Amino acid sequence: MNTLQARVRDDFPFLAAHPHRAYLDSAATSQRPRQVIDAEAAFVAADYAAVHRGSSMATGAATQAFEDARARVASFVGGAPDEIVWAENATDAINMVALGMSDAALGLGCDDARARFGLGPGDEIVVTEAEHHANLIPWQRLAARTGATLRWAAVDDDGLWGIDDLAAVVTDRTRVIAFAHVSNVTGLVAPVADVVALARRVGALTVLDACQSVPHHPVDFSVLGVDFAAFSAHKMLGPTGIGALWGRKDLLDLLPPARTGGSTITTVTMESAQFLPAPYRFEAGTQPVSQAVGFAAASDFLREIGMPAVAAHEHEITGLLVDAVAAVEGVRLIGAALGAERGPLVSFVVEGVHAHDVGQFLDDRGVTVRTGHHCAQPLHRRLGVAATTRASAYVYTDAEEVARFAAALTEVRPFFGADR
Amino acid sequence: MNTLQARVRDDFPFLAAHPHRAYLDSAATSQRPRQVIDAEAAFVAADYAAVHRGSSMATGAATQAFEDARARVASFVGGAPDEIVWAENATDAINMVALGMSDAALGLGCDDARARFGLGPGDEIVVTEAEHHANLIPWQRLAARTGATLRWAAVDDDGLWGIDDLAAVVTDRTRVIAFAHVSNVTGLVAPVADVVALARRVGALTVLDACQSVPHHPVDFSVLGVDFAAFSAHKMLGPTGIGALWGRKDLLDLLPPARTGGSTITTVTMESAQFLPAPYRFEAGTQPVSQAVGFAAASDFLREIGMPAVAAHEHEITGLLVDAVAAVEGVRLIGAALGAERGPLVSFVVEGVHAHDVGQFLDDRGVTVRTGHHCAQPLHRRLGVAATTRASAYVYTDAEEVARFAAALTEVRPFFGADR
Amino acid sequence: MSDLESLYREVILDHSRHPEGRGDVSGFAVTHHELNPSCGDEITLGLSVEDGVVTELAWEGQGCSISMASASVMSGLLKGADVEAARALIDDFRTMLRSPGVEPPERLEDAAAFQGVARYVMRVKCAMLGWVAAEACLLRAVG
Amino acid sequence: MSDLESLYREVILDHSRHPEGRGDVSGFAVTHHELNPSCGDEITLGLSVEDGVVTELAWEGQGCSISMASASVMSGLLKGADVEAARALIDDFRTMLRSPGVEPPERLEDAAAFQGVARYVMRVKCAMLGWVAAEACLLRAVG
Ligand SMILES: Cc1ncc(COP(=O)(O)O)c(C=O)c1O
Ligand SMILES: Cc1ncc(COP(=O)(O)O)c(C=O)c1O
Repeated sequence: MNTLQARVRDDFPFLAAHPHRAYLDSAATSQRPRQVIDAEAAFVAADYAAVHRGSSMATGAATQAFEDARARVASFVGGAPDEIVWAENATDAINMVALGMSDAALGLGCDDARARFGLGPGDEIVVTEAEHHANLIPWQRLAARTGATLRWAAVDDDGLWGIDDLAAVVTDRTRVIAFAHVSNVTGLVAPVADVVALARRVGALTVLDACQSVPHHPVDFSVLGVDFAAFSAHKMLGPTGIGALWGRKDLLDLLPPARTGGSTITTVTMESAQFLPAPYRFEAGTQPVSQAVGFAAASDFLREIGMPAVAAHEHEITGLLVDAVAAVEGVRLIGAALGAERGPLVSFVVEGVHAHDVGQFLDDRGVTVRTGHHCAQPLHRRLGVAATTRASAYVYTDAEEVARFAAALTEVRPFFGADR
Repeated sequence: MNTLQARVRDDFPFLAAHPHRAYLDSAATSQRPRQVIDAEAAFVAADYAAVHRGSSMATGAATQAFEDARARVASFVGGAPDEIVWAENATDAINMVALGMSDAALGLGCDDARARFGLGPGDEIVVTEAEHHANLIPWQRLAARTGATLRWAAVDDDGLWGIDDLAAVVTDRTRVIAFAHVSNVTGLVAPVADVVALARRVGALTVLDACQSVPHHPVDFSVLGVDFAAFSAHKMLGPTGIGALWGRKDLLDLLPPARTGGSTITTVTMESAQFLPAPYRFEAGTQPVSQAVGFAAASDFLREIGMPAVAAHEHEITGLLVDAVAAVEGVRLIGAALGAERGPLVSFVVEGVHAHDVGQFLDDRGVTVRTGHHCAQPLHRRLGVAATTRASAYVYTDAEEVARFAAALTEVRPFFGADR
Repeated sequence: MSDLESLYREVILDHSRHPEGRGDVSGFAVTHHELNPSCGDEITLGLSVEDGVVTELAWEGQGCSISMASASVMSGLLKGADVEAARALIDDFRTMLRSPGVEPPERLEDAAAFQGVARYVMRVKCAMLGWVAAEACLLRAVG
Repeated sequence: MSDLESLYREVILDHSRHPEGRGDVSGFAVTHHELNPSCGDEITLGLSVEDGVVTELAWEGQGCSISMASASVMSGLLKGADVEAARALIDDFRTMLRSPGVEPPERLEDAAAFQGVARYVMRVKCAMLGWVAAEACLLRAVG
């Protein structure tokens, strides 16, 4: 464990540049190892050219690197290369599905697309009250565009939900169920198999927000049985500017592309355009080519460590984080019932001290955490707080960093006089 | 001139890695100087963190770098920082406008948005027959979603159009005129001032595809008077994975965001979301943060050379390119009437030899060009060819490279026996 | 004084614990709601202007100690000030937050304690929250 | 032999200039249209199968010398072949294009001239265009 993490830490220039800082904000975004930075830089310096356009050798080499990157990222999540669509980020990937469904409803795809994806009044979209805005607002907008109704599984006082809460709102009119694999606030791991079974029973599509799962433990979408899934490179040691939509090939081929442009088409006249099969129908314009190379390097980096080893390390760190928060009087751990069986993060409320002040204090003590609503306002409203503080770990996080966090946390209430 | 370009060439690792190759495909995508690669790498190694989220010092530094990048790119095109929206690429930027207008028509924005942007049956969208698919298909889709009609200015036998061709299809029902500043096939420079005057007369919005102009000569959108404009970093020495939409602030604030998610909002309930003013309303999810830093470095690099100097250098090279093509018997230069008064590119047809074979031959001679329809199928159909070959230049292109191209071009028809 | 102590001066912590001016705003002719979307801090401020003087002022809200203390300190400063002076104080305060290391003018009194915020870009908005609301109210009240 | 000459063997250039099998496809029971969207090359191929033998074959299309010559060479090879043999040839051809440097089987005859294409990934699709169309037709004709 410690050998893993000691070996790993050396690979991160950011960690070396900030030796006295504990970076506990990987759930927001992760740092990039030199292998990722170097892979992208080497590609740019020697092999960069237009991709999938023209016939030159330069284009051939760049195209091969680009498609090879797709294959490596695909296999990292148990997918085939043509099941991976590049996106700007995970948010973009979820929007591709929601916006594509909007267009299907408007008849911009084929008849089959309308039948499969076209919602209308009376149809229902189901999410949970714990969703990140990225997996909530696109569905609100889809409902607004089509006249469908948005429903949601309620969470309990601690922000948690179970399959029964979801089953309570799923009906025969449910056409889509969109939910996070792992919550970025509570760390709750969703009962994916149960949700998929429920969805299949009513003929609903499943869309998995896999932002907080793919980086942290082995994930195979084809085994999970969901229909679509979204994740981001920057949360798994890769570059910003790229994410991915995974989808079942038959569904991807049917979904109309909302964003259109060059490289997505077969035949274009002034009147209309015919689109390529997936993934190309969705990849309009020049793609994040060097970022794809970096994304693949990040997945290779994780694969080399081994995702079971990553998960095991993080499980140990998560236990330390949970203990650190539980140890301080007047600090409320969100989703306490989960114990350490959660994504590698703890969100908490310090009684009498606003989250911003908590974050500022910890920052001054050399501990980077995240404060705010973490893009989950409805969940925070339900928890009765405007903001929480979150500490999150990754493969490079070590016990010493958690100890620094734990020590600093004990000082917060005294500093602000909240213990008096 | 030569001193400019000799000094500049040294900064490009790709050129150094391929000393015997003439890279004449910059209209598709440009190479990145080490200043851009290094700026991004330095940011990633030392300052990377979540942006606009939380309150830590790390976040503060990253946010400042990110917003500073926006300000530099904005000033490069005569805009204010809050008039620049980051996009995945220029295609994405154009889609933001077209998809936002679709949502406005459906009533997903406020009433003012519907009045300003909401098209319906009887309304007209005008483009030209020479558009890149990125500036055509999104408008076809907008028309399909709203019942509006797409009309277009016809080009002549050589692919060129003038203000009269546009005026012939603009009516009182015209709501949008979308056109390329510089054509990526013919190199035609659009009469922007005339188009803007025409649009204002009928109350239409103007959307400028500035992909091939911003990289090559001084451009100030506020002076041009258009309403929206799109451009990509990767065509102006910057990274892939980022482009920008410039827009008039009052219009951007009114346009509904089609892609939704975290960081775009003020208040979110389970039922609905309120959006921030521009640019943030459009920047859903984690942005291409390090790419923004690279984009700004690219604009600094060009600014330091000076865009008038860039344009002057390219004008000279363009003259050489035009001469090279005109000198070979049996080679048809597209848009010949423009002479050297064009974007720095030449597209041409070699009689009796398919463009792919031309490209392959030149590639073998160490000259990288682009072959195909260049994402402009309707224009090629109008020209009566399936594909053309295009050679394009940039600030690093030198006369020696053009000479190599010229020499190789004379050999094409003999090699394929097309001169017999 | 550590950075943290210069940010959280004792006077700030005091004001955040015992805020001045906090109260019902429903009776005011002019109110303004200001939200910091990145953190959810919000304030609703109401004020009355009579004969060019800010005669009454109250605010409701929730947020971090910086935003609450800042609204509190501001309440004391603006109440009773004439409109011109109030506007000048708001300008001074904003300038101070944008000028790390520059000594603020004396008339800012207790508000000078927020000087340390200038070094924390992400907190400047917190400190400005109430002041921006006051600025908006003044604009509404007197144009 | 330079790379370019190994790509554009004389036999390929000959076939592209004087293509075999080019002709009207409107009379065929089974036709297939194949497009290479990245370059616009396209071919429409028609063929007839009687008693397990490809009795007739013709194609229309436009494209680069590689795609046209390849369709031409293929026409000569497949016409008169039984369906099994035709399929085996298509497989052989595809395998050759995916295996740079590997000697192709003799039965590919003139089609072996396309060996050099394997080193040009962006041209493999060109060379395959007609063969993919033939494969689709065979599937339609005999299942
Ligand atoms: C005129 C024109 N418009 C739009 C585009 C699309 O740009 P991007 O691929 O960066 O989105 C291009 C480049 O391919 C172009 O040349
Ligand atoms: C659960 C969850 N969903 C979606 C997102 C959005 O990811 P991105 O910002 O990369 O689009 C995040 C991260 O912010 C997340 O944690």
